[in-house]
Formats: sequence, structure tokens, C-alpha cells
Amino acid sequence: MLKLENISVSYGSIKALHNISLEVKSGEIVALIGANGAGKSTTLRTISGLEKPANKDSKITFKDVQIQGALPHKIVEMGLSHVPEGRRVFPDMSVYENLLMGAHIRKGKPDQGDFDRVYHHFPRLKERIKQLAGTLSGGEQQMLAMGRALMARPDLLLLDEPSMGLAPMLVEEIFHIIEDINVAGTTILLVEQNAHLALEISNRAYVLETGEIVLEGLARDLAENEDIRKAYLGE
Amino acid sequence: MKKLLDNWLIQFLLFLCVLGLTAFITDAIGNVLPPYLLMIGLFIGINLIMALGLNLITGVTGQLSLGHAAFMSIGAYASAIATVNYHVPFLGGVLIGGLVACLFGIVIGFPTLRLTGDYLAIATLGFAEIVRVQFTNMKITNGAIGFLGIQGSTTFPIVMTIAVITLVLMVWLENSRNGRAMLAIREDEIASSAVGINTTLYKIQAFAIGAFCAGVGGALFAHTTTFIQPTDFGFMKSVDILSIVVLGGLGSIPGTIIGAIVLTAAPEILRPLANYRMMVYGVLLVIIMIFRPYGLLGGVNLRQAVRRAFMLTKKKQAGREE
Amino acid sequence: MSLLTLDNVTIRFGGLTAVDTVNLEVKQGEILALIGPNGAGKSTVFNLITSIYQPTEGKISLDGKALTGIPTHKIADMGITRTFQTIRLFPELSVLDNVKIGAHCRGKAGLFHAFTRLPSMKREEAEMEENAIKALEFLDLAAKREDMAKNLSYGEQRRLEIARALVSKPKILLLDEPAAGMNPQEKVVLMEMIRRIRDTGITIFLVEHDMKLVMGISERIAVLDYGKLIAKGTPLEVRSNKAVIEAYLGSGEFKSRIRR
Amino acid sequence: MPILNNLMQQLVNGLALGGIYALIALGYTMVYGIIGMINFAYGEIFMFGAYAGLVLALTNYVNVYTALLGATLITMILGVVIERVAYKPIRRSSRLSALISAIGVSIFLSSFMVRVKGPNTRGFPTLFENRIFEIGNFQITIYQIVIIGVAGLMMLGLHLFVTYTKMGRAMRACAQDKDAASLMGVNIDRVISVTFAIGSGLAGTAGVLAGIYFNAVQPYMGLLAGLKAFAAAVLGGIGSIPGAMIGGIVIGLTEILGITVNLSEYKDAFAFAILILVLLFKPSGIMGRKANKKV
Amino acid sequence: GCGASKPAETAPSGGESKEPIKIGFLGAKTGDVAIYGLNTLKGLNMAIEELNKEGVLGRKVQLVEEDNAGQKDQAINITNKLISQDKVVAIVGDPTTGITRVAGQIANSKNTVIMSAGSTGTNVVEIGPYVFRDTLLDTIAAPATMKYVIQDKGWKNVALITSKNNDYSVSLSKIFSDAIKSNGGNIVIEEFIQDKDTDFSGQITKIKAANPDVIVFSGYYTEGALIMKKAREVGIKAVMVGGDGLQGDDLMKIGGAAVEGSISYAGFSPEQPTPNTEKFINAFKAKYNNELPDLFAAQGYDALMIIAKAIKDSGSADPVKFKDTLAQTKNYDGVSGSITFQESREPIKSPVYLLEVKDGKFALLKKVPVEVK
Ligand SMILES: Nc1ncnc2c1ncn2[C@@H]1O[C@H](COP(=O)(O)OP(=O)(O)OP(=O)(O)O)[C@@H](O)[C@H]1O
Ligand SMILES: Nc1ncnc2c1ncn2[C@@H]1O[C@H](COP(=O)(O)OP(=O)(O)OP(=O)(O)O)[C@@H](O)[C@H]1O
Ligand SMILES: [Mg+2]
Ligand SMILES: [Mg+2]
Repeated sequence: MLKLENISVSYGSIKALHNISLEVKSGEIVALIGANGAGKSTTLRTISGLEKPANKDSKITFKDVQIQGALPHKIVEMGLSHVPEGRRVFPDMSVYENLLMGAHIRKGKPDQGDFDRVYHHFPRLKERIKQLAGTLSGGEQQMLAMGRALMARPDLLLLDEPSMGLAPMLVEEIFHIIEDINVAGTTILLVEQNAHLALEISNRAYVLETGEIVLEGLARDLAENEDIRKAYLGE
Repeated sequence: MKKLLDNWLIQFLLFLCVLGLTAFITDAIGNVLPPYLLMIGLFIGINLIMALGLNLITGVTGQLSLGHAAFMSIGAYASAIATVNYHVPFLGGVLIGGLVACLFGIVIGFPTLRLTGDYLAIATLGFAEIVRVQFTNMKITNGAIGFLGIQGSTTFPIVMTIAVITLVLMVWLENSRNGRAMLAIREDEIASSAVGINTTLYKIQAFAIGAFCAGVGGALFAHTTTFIQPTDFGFMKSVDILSIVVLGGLGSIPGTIIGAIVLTAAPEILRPLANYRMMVYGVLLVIIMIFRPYGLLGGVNLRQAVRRAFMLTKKKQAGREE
Repeated sequence: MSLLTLDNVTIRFGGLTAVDTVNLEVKQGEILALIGPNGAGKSTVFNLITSIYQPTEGKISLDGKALTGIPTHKIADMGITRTFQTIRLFPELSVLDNVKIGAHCRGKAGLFHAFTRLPSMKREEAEMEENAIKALEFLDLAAKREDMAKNLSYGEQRRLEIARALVSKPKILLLDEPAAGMNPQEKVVLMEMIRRIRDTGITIFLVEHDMKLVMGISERIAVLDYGKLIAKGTPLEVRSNKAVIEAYLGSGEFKSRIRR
Repeated sequence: MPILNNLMQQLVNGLALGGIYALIALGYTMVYGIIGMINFAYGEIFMFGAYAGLVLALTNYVNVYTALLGATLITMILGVVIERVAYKPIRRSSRLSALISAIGVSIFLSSFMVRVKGPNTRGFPTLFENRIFEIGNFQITIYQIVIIGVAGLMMLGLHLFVTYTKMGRAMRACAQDKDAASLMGVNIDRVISVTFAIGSGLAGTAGVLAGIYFNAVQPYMGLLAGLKAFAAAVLGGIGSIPGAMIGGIVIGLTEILGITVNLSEYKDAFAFAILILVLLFKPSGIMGRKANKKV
Repeated sequence: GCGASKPAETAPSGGESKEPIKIGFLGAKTGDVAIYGLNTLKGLNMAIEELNKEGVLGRKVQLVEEDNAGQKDQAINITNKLISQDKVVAIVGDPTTGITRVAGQIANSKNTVIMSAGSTGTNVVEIGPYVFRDTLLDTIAAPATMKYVIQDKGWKNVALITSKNNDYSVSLSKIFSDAIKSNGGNIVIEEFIQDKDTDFSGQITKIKAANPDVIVFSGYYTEGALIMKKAREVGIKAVMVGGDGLQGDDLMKIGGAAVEGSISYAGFSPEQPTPNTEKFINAFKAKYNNELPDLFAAQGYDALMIIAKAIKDSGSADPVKFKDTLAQTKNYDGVSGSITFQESREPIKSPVYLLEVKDGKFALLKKVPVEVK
């Protein structure tokens, strides 16, 4: 479904990614874990076109089409949704309008079924349908950001730290929802600090350290790996 | 303790030396340079003084002001009235110009500084328009007809010396507790107040000092042209000064210097273009912003460079002492 | 001995009661955690304490002095500093300047000093710089002191916020989700840091969703739900409180529904 | 009661003047609201529209509708071109850079017009006959009715467009967070172009109508118009479309009120004083939402 | 020493030098007041063309034109540039009083002749012996006009309108107001506008209520035309009377039928021209696309021609020398009337033309000869 080859990205003089290659197959949940500043968010931003790869030989293939350098809206139209770090809901729009924005690429009006699907996962959103998104609490905003992405009925969903700032119960809920979304047919690339849960629900995982991929493999195997347990599971 | 005091004395003396040197050199330059170039230099100096003030308000403290010309006009008229009607000596008049403008900066500051961003911008613009209308309708300013008979006392060395004083004080300010508080306000007001910065106080300080600079600049301007009218201080004047600050690089003192030089000289340098001059000037602004979006010296951390340069001179000075 | 007291504090936003008649005491020298579901009103409590919001009803006091109506910038003077849930640094300033600004309320130099650079001012500057560097060393950021704050990674930015709050030598430090965005390893380090800060005599009032951290370092925990305090007590008590489990903690044992 | 009559007449005068300000402010506030930049070249686009209308009107083959339409079209293109050339490259840098770039554009446009059409004020040929209605003891002209009517219609249309259409929603999304909007599949460049096209088109329409109403077209007419539009937009609450209308009318009424109370020489000061006064009590304008940023 | 660095002295005075005589133009070509500068320039170019047919003292005359955009600091720079860099012997401009005062100071201190072809305010020629102007002074023309309006026409109740941010208008209104009173008229209402205003409905509503016999407006033609349009719209029948600021074809172009009957004075009129003036008008029309010259063009033309004449008569292109000859000019037959410099160097122009707008054109109403004392 998605393939990255030799991706390097810099912010001015700071090199954030060095020659990253990774792959996500259709139907998988793939986790990308790593310390602060390792470049996880940058990877996602590059995939969805918000950052441009610095090197010429870089290649990003999504559904067999090369998308490196394409504009974000083109990539999104191809069936990719990205829930960015820090939620990024539209603060001066109501919850309802935010959801409508999620369905922007779809022709015509989104049907009730889409909304119901979101409300099913996030009943809290239904209660706050008219509230301005900017005044929602952090957790509520996270739910909105994910709900918004689901409105596009994506084939591939990029999630950047969906559990950040969520109450423990909600974290579990969110991870269950991620699984549900995946079961319903959406492929997922998941960036997480909560390596524990991330490895629990993923098929495969990559470990990123200062802009380079240092380990990859089946999630199950990584969860057993001594180094990983020490560095990322806090044991 | 004693060493520190020595240090301070040395610094103070050094400062005086620099001033003396400036006066001396500029005086020498004044004797050889043709009047045309000299006057351009003089206007660069005046614009620099005013732009440094605006840089403190907009570049350092982050408060967009579109009414700098108002403070300039207040300084110009106050000094003109002082020197002509009350026979205050020229430099006294310049000081009065600065102080009166400063006073207005404070008075206006209190109510309007609750506003932020573009709301503040339009309020300052409105304030400038009100000031201009007021000057147009006052007896003592002679309204639209203009204020006549001001002595042409401004000279190149005086302007340059005042510019250097302003420059040094601005560098010092920026590297002080007050300056940092102002920078913090620019960066994030809520976080600033959470660490105990009285944002209103420092915004007013910035406005007061910025207005003072504009007032001094205005006073120097009045004593250059010898004749002033309210139309000299219109909206486009505010825009000119703002352009210097932004084009040079917001918050960058060296940038402001470059900006003042480039934008004051540009209309003169472009003279050979004759009828296309102002069109090219407009295009020039666009092009510079496109190629240097953060200003000519924006994004270059010259604050540290200057600090380092200061250290160097200090070291050199120390070296010479030994 | 109560340092900070919330007395029947309530705030309403339009029809929503975000904090509802909360009574809470923070004791001198303790680590108190405030937990609760998202949107329960935890950050709002911090905003009330720091006068960013004014309570609709009720009273907040520090050492018996009422905080109500006192402007935010004076709150820091009085000895309360904080970090923010969404990081609020001074992004375009250096790390060192960020921390120096944090010590603003401990300085005295005014305009006169700025323009004269008298020895007393230089002494204050030197002292401020020394303290700032100490705070940076404490949070393991000394090496980055000349970097621009916005170029730090997320976790570093969180630590910088703590350093900035710490350098003013507050009586009480409010931390709003300090561990958010950190990985487990980093959380362990953070936990240690918070403990060490408390050991210097600073009272810690903490909002956090990471239960390992909360249970690990807090002496007392208060639980907020829909703006109301639903439980107070030691970690052990809270952990086994039914209402808390239902509203907030959940099973604590995540099991994938589809794999393994 | 002659005084009362006079007052009624002045009220009508103020409404008509306010209508013009509102007309200019509508497009201004929209571009402003979406792109978040002070588009100082807006006044010059307005001026360009007036000239375009003038040139078209002078060709004899043209009636008022085609002149309006033509001028609107020309300014639409102008607006889009300006955005592409002068604003797009610096979209990601500070807002003040864009402000200076806009000032550069406005200096260019006005001096360009001086070169091409000369600096003198031009009258407008009569595109449609003015008529005066006497209502009781005061008068209202067709021009005044048209101005107020068009401003009202435009406000309504624009408001509905921005609030309820997909494009309008996309515009607001861009205003709040461009990256997030592009992740929703919004084509940012297109949205901004459309915004500029509509906003500039409105400026063009306003230019022609102001040209007809005041019968004076001049290369530097944009500066004052732009400032008044800016003031009206802010007074009403930046980005609020009904706000721009209200702001424009309040400023128009204030100016006329200044004249009515025998302080004509202070009328501009009055307008700005009212602006500052309102902002002091309502720091985000009459219709502006309080910037309720959660901390 | 005085004038030691004067360029004209380095070149030997007289006809031997082949160097052109340089004349500077100071005025706005861009900005709010560009129209006056650009029209002056048209007259100047006419003069240059004509002078260069024969040359002056056997030398060509060359115009160095600079745009001050209506700003004083630029005007200072330009004046310095023209004098020290281009080494002009005389400067024609600026059409506005304010800038002339500033530039006059510099030119006078650098011993360069400056002649304003438009300024009418006070404190201009008083600056010093090198400062001249060839404009019709309001102090002479305005009272004559008011006398005609109040005594001949019998319009006693006057509405006086001043453009408050226009120095010309403010000065002229003072003169008008004194003249109105001394001729037995009374000002029933005094209103204020600003230059560049376009909406006058508020003022006109009040004026209508005051019911004056005549509207006296001291500003420029653009505002004048717009005021009258509004006045006619609300049914005011009184005509407008004003100063030479109303002179300009645009008055009729903008005002149309509303300005019919408006009366203003001028130091120049294309109506009933002298042969000299007729020649100028025809040449101007030929050169500028059938456009009629306005006051500024005519005065600009005259300014340069008077200077050239002084250079010829004194046999020297050195301003130190020819300025005295210039100051002696008496009854010069200019295209804008006869020009005499008094001892104070203030010009007296004769006649004052009183003009009325008739069928969309300025028609001569009366020539009021002015006594030269
Ligand atoms: N806009 C930017 N400008 C400059 N440097 C940046 C920018 N964004 C990120 N960086 C730098 O790039 C590196 C990678 O950042 P990135 O945000 O991808 O890390 P991350 O793995 O997502 O970390 P975290 O877990 O903290 O979110 C970091 O060193 C960061 O400081
Ligand atoms: N300025 C405001 N205007 C309107 N509602 C607000 C405002 N600030 C907060 N709220 C509401 O108050 C409630 C409490 O918010 P608060 O931010 O305190 O939650 P929290 O407990 O910190 O949640 P989280 O753990 O997700 O950060 C939320 O429902 C939020 O939507
Ligand atoms: Mg990240
Ligand atoms: Mg919170």
C-alpha cells in the first residue's frame, strides 16, 4: 500500500531524517516508535506531502503511484488521511463543521452513516456537536481529530501520537478504536510514544532513532527484544 | 567589586570616546561630502533614530504600530514651538520633542495596549489620524498653512551622534531584564504573564521609548526642513518607517540600520529611472520581501554576533590597558 | 499545613460548569496529583489558580492571602509558577534567554539600570545567568543553552518549560501534563527530576494522565470528574476507588481484541 | 421642525456614505479573514476597478451592467495575479513581510496608474440617470439606494457563501490552519485564489459604484478608501462579514454626525475616535468573537 | 566665500562655452499633488523647445527634472542634487508653497535662483534675493473678486467653504473672509472639507438650510466640482465662486452642468488671448494632443522664459549676476499676463481675469487691471 525509499528531510540546517525506507502493506497496522525528536512526525508529514524530501533519489509509493513532492490535497484525494501531532482541529469551527471538513474530498454531502460511524466510536462528540472545537478539552480534541479523519473513509490512516494527553481509560478506548478501524478495512501507520500498546496492536513495527531506522520486525518480536524493553517500554 | 566598578568606568569612557569619535568623523565627512550626499546621510540618520524606536515597539515587543508618524509629528511640533516661541536652545528643543512624544506614548498606551495584533494596529493608525487632524486645526501650529521660521540647526554630526547614542542604548536595553521581558511578550503573552512579566508595563515602556525616539527624529526633521505642515506626517510616513524595520529584519538592530540606509537611499538611487522610479520602488519592496522574507538581516542571529563583537572590543580594550 | 487553598471554587463557561464547587488544599512540601477524565476541568483549575480565568464563585488563597482578582503576573511574584499543557515557550529566543525570563520576577533592574549598566545591574545579570544555567543543568539542558527554543524536540521543550518555571524559585510549581509526549524511558527520568525538585522544598501540584508516574511519585491524589471532586486520598486509596475506576482508570489491562 | 428634517437628511447621507465604506470593506474583510493578512493593496485594486469601469464606460458601447461586470472581471484577474506574484512566495513567513509586500504592490499600482492615465481626477460618464426621491422633507437619490442595496445584497450573499458552502467552509478552514486544511484535501492554492478573486472582484464592483456615486476617479483614491475599509472591517470585527457592513455604516454615520454638530474639520478624527472607543470596550470589534483561546 | 564653488563661474560667462545651461525642475511627478508638478513640467518643456531654437547666449538650455513626490525631505535632497551635482543655475518649482519655502532656503543659501510657478502663500520671496515666483497673488485677486460678487452681483449672503488640510485654501479663505466683510457681505455659514474628500452631503445639507446667495470655495477644482454636483442635486441654486485653484478643465469635466456659472479668477486665461498667449496655446495644443494649457503650464512656461530673458539681458548665466537683472523685470509680456517684480520681488500680474463657466468652458467675465506701484 505504502512504500518509502531513501527519504531524507531537513529543516534548514537540521537534518531530521536520513535515508529512511519503510513499507506498509494493505490491511496492516504498522507502528513507528522512537524517542522525542527521532523524526517520527517528520516521517508522517513527508508521506502526506507537508514536507518535501531533500534528496533526488527518494521515492514514496502509495497505491503504486509515486507521490513524493505531490501536494497534500492530491495525496489525500488518493485515500490517505493524516491525523497530525497536536490534533490541529479548526478552533473556530464547531465540532460538526470540523467533521464536515473531514469529508471535504467527497463529492456531495456526507451521509448520516458517516456521522453515525464517528458518533459510534466517540459518543462525546455527539454531545458537543455545536461547541467550538477550540474550547474542547485536549482529549475531546483528539477524538475530534480522529473522527474528522474517518469522515474521509481513508484506505490508509496515519496517526501521530493519538494517545497523547488522554486519560488512561480513553487511551485503551482509542487503541480499541484503532483496531476496530483497522478491522473495518483501513490500513494504519501508527506513531506512538506508548510503545507498549502500540506494539500490542500492530503487526509490524519500525524503531526510529535520530532520523534513522535502527530496527524493524514483527511487533511481537520487538516487544520481546531486550533493548527495546529497556529503551522504550521503561522496564 | 572594585574590578566591576573599573569595568563600568571603562565602558562609560569607551562610550564617550565612541561618541566623540562619531562627532569628529562625521564632522570631517561633512566638510568633504557634497551637500546632496550629506543630506541623504542626514536623513538616513533621522530615519534610523525613528526606526530604532519602532523596532523596539514592533520588532522587539511585537506590537504592530501604524502610527509612528504621529509621535514624529508631536516631537516636530513640540520642538518647533519650544525653540521658536519660547527660545529654547536647539538641543533642548530636541529633548522636549522627545519627551512630549514620550508622554503621548504613555497616555495613549494605557487604554490602547489592551488591544492586540491588528486591532492595535488600526488603533494606532486611528490615533495618528486624530493627531494629524488636531494639528491641522490648532492655532499654535498654524494649521495646514504650516509652522514657519524654525532654525535649520540640525547638522550631520548632531544627527549621527544622537543615532549612535540611540543605537548603543537600544543594544543595552535589548540585553537587559527589561529587553528580555519585551522579547518574551512578543513571543507569547500568556506565558509571559505566567512567569511574572507585567505585560502592560513593558508594552508601555516600549511605546514610551519608541515614541521618544520618534519625537527626537521629528524634532531633528523639523529643524532640517525649517518648515513643517501636518501633511508631512501622513500615513505613508508611518509606512515608510515600518518598511525600514520589516525590510531590515524585525527585531534586528543591524537590520534596522541596513533598512534605514537602503530605504532612505533607494528613492535617490532610483532617480535615473525618472518616471518609472516609484513603480520600481514598489517592485523592489516586493522582491526584497520575496527573497528575504524575514528581512535583509532577519533570521541571522546578529544579537549574539553583536554581543560577541562587544566582548571582543572589551577584550581588546583590556588588552590595551595591560 | 495548607499552602494553597481552593474554597468552593466554581467557574462556568456559558452553560458549562467546568469546575464545580471544588474544595482542595495543597500542603506545604507535598506532591499532589490532580487526575480525571479529559475535559474534567484540571487545566481549568490551573488557569484559575494563575488568574488566567477568574472564578465565577469561590475563593483561592496562597498562605492565607486571597489570589482572586490579582493579575496573572503578580501570581508568579507570590510564588506560583506553572507549565502549560500545550507547550508555551518563547520559541524564537535561546534556551538560556527562556530560562532567564523565567527568573524575571526575582530581578529588580529597571530601565535606569538597562541604560546605565551600573555594576549592581551587572551583578544581577551575572547572578541570573548563573541561576539559569543551574536550572538548565538540573533538567539536563545545559548543552543546548544557545539553541533556539523552537528547535528543541518535544520532550526537551517540556523540560525547558519546567526549567523556566523553576528558576523563579516558586513556593509551588504547577505542572500540566509534564510527561505528555514522552516515552516511558523519559518518563522515568522525569519522575526522578520532579522528586528532586520537591526535595529542594518546592511543593508540586501535578496534572497527569500517566498512571505509572502519578502513582509512583504522588503522596496524595485528587480526582476530578465533570468539574466535581469525586475522590481524594493516597494513591492506594484512589486506585481502588470504584468511582475512579469507572470514570477514569479503566481496567488498566489492555488486551488486543484481534491479535495474539 | 427644520432641525429634525435636517437630522433625517443627515441620517440618509450617513447611511449612503457608510454604504460605500461597507461596500469596500466587505471584500477587504473577507480576504483579511481568510488569508489573515492586511492586504494594503486592496485600496489600489478598488482604484483599478474604478478606472477599468471608467475606461469601459468611455467606449460608448457599454452600459452600466457590462461596465460593472467588466471591471469586476478585470480586478478579479488582477487580484489573483497579485496574490500569485507578491504574496504566495511569502505565505509561510511573517505577516508583516506580507504587509510590506502589499505596500510595495500598492505603490506600484498607484504610480503605474499615474503613468498610464495621468494624475488628475476624472469624472465618470453618466451610466444611468440619477433620480431624486422626496420622502417627506428629505431626499434620497437612486445612487444612494443602489449603494445601500448593493452593499446589503453583497453582504448577504457573501455571508451565506462563506457560512454554508463547501468552498466557504474550506476558506475558513484555511484561515485557521492551512496545514490541517490541506490534510483534509483542501487545495490551498485554489482556495486562496478564489478568495482573492472574489475579494478583488468586490473591490472592483465597489470601485465602479463609488466612481459613479462620487463621480471622481483618481490614482491615489485607493489609499484613503483602503484605510477606511480597514477601519470599518476592524470596527465590525475582523473577518466578520456582517461586521464589515455595520462597521462601514457606523463610520459613515459618525463622519456625518461630526459635520452635523458643526465640527466638519474634525470629522475624520471622529471616525477614528469612535473606532478606538469601540475597541476599548469591545477589543475584538462589534461582531468579532472574543479570541477565546484555551490555555 | 560667497558663491566660491559656483559652477557658472568656473565656466566663463558669455557665449563662448558650449556647455548647456542647466535649469532644474522641482516638483511632484508622483503622489497626491503630482498633477501640479506634471502640468508645470509641460509648460517648461514648451519653453525649453522654444529657447533651444536659438539658444541662450549661444548655449543650449537643458532641463534636469526630478520628482519629489510631494515630500519635503526628497525636495531637500533634490535641491541639493540639482545645485551641487547637476550644477543648475536656476530651479523652476515647486508649484506648492510649502516645498518652495524649504527648497528656497537651500537655493538661496547656495546662491541659485529659484522661481516657483505656483506658490501663493506668504513667506516665500522673503527668504532671500534668489527666491522668486510668477504667480498671481491672492491678496490682489481675491478682494477684486469679492468686490465683483458682492457689489456688482449683489450676492451678500455667503457660504464659505475651506479645505482644512490645504494650506492654499486656508490662506485664501482668510483673504476671502476679510474681503467679504469689507465689501458689506456676510458669511451665513462656514463649512470645512478636506482635500481628497469625495462625499460632501453632510456639509451641503447644512448649507442648503442656511440658504446663501453664493458659495465661496477656496480650494481646488476637483473638490469644487464635486461640491457643486452635490449642491445641484439637493436643489441649491447658488453658484460657486473661488480662486485660481478652480482653474482647470477638470472642473467642467467632473462638474458638468453643476459648475455652470461658477466664477473664479486667474492670472491666465486662454480666452481673448494676446497674440503671445495665442501662439503659446496653439503650440501647446499641437504638442500635447489638443489639450488646453492650464495655469500651471502657463506659469511654468513664463517662469523659465523670464529667467532666460534675464540671463540674456545680463549676458551671464551666473545666478549671482542675473538674479539682479531678473529682479528688475517690469511689464514682462508673459503668456499668463504681464509680470512685474516689485522691489520686494513679489510679482504683480496684470490683469486679473475673472472667468465664468459658460457652456462647459471658462469664459471671460471681466479683466481687472492691476496698478503697478
Ligand atoms: N519546523 C521545524 N524546524 C526545525 N526543526 C524541526 C522542525 N520540526 C522538527 N524539527 C526537528 O526535527 C527533528 C525531528 O522532529 P520530529 O518532530 O519529527 O520528531 P518526533 O520523532 O516526532 O518527536 P516527538 O516524539 O517529540 O514528537 C527534531 O530534532 C526536531 O527538533
Ligand atoms: N475558555 C473556555 N471556553 C469554553 N469552554 C471551556 C473553556 N476552557 C475550558 N472549557 C471547557 O471546560 C472543560 C474543562 O476543560 P479542561 O481543559 O480544564 O479539561 P482537562 O481536565 O484539562 O482535560 P484534558 O485532560 O483533556 O486536558 C472542557 O469541557 C472544556 O471544553
Ligand atoms: Mg512527533
Ligand atoms: Mg488539560
